[in-house]
Amino acid sequence: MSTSGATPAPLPAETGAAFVVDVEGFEGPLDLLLALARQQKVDLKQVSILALADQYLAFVGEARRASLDLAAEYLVMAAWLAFLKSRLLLPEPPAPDEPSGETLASALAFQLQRLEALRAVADRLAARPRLGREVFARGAPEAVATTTVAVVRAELSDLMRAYAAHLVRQTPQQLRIAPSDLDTVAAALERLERLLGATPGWAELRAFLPPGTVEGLQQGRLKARATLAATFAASLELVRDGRLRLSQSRPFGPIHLAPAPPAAGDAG
Amino acid sequence: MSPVDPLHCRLAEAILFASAEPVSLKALSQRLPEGADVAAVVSDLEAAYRDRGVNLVRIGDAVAFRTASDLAALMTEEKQVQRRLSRAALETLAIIAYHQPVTRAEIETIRGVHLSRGTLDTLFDLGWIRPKGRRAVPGRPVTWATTTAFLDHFGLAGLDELPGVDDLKAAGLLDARPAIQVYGEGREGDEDGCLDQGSP
Amino acid sequence: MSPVDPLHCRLAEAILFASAEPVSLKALSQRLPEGADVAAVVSDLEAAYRDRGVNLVRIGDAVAFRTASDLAALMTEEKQVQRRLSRAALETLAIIAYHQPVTRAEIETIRGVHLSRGTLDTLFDLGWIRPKGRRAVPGRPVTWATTTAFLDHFGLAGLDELPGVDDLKAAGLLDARPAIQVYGEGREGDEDGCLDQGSP
Repeated sequence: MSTSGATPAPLPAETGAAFVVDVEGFEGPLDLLLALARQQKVDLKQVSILALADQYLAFVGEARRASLDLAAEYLVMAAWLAFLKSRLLLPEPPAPDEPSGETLASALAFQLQRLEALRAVADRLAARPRLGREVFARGAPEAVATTTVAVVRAELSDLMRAYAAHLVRQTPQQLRIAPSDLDTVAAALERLERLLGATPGWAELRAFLPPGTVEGLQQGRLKARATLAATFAASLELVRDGRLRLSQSRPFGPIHLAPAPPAAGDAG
Repeated sequence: MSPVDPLHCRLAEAILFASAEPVSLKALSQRLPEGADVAAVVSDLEAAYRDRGVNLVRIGDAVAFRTASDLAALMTEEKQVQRRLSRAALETLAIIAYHQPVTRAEIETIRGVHLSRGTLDTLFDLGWIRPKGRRAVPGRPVTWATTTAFLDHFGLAGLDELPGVDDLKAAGLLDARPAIQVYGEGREGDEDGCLDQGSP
Repeated sequence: MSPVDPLHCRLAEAILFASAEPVSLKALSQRLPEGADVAAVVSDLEAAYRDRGVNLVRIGDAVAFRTASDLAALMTEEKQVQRRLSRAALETLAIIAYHQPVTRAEIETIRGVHLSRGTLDTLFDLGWIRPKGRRAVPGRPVTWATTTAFLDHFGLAGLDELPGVDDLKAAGLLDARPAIQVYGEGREGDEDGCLDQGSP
């Protein structure tokens, strides 16, 4: 394993080989890494992980320069490889509870070998003479007998399917009730109007939410979020009608509202 | 006996074995390599199989492998009619497996339909379910559970090997995913509401 | 070779010939007369058919007559149109075959990509894989294994006949654990997850 001190393999762009930046063809970062490793034209056991990291980073850099939309997993792998590269190049040893760069590199090499070996045997498996294609069963199974024994044919898959079908069929019944307990804008409007009369000045929007909503929001509950959305929508309606003022001092900051002052005539 | 090409013989043997219908000599000669002596091949096979458990028989101008007629009496037990379990029976079995012990009334409640008389009988006759005590409610109805034969048939070492709902989902069997999940509580990956951050 | 009763041989031959599905040795012995030496009968038949166009092959603990695999090229006219397995499905099948029993997460670890919904479903539909118990780790995930139908389809007598399985084992590549655990100091709960998880 030559993880350090190896001459970096030429970058894809320099090889002249038509290694077009086309992530579409790859099944994820590992697949891409394996393809890049094969370009080094050595046994995977001898692959230079450092060179591989450079190749990958160059590939990703090229893809971003071409404004290709790279899936997040490719970028995560790029970040990880950059980290690995620094580990391999830095002289100082890592903290005792962290694996060394060599260990990480070996692990990556192992993963590539495992995937490549797996693909090789998968191909060998697929190339075997297969029943119904190259090898055949008795074409005319004979019913020689005269007595009939009924054999029920049912596989675990049938059982699972039956239960799954049952579950799928059950669910719409629950569906009917679900939406009804979400707060509506109309309800929020009514609540705001009621509470607004008792509010002399500025107050935070959250003060107008029904009890329990704030806790629900902290837990990310959908019902609470719907209530918040409905209340905000209702407040906008009141602003439109000139009955309410809204204020927010900074993005994502608290929203305050206050009753609008009585109309001071139509001066203007 | 004429010197028949062994490859022709083997190929004819395989073709006749795999064919669902008797094969006419003409069709057979079309499938054998050019110049094969079909009549000789068939004669050879006929002779080779004369005293075996399977014979090559002529049916009109076609040939086919058939079980030796003298064995018919010995093979009587094996006629098996493969029958598929009805949907109702399969679903009932699944519900007993997943909800056991469970009473007839509970099965009907879960499935939302009346259970016809034969369904439990069928499963019982197959040896896949058995009564397992009575429920301590009025009427003391019998509860049903699955048997060891059930586990054997479906290749399960124990009931805890029954794939769970998550596994059904993972296998794509619950693809008609209920919209109810959209309304589920506590979705992960939620950003905090703006209210939580702003409050001093 | 033991003197096998010719009648037993002929009867077994007829039974096996008549069946399209593999017949387990247990089922075969139940159908032969009391005291028949099933193992010897099967060995005799295996030998008798070794060089013919139809062979007796072992599939797990069952046997079946199948057309000789070396005739494959000549049998092409019989070829049925079969859906080609996708790359993902083939690789997933291979991982299940070589690493079984194996969880979904382990499959994803080895392939380095998320397993799409339909993949296991396809293999399951083909009858080639089945759930096999649960792994004793948090979440108790279901593990997957191959079926007898898988062996039958690929003409394997057993899992030890999987191509290259010995080489893979010798090279230590039949380890489904995340690479860092295989290679590293076996740290647990590592944060360098992007290497180890199929779907970061």
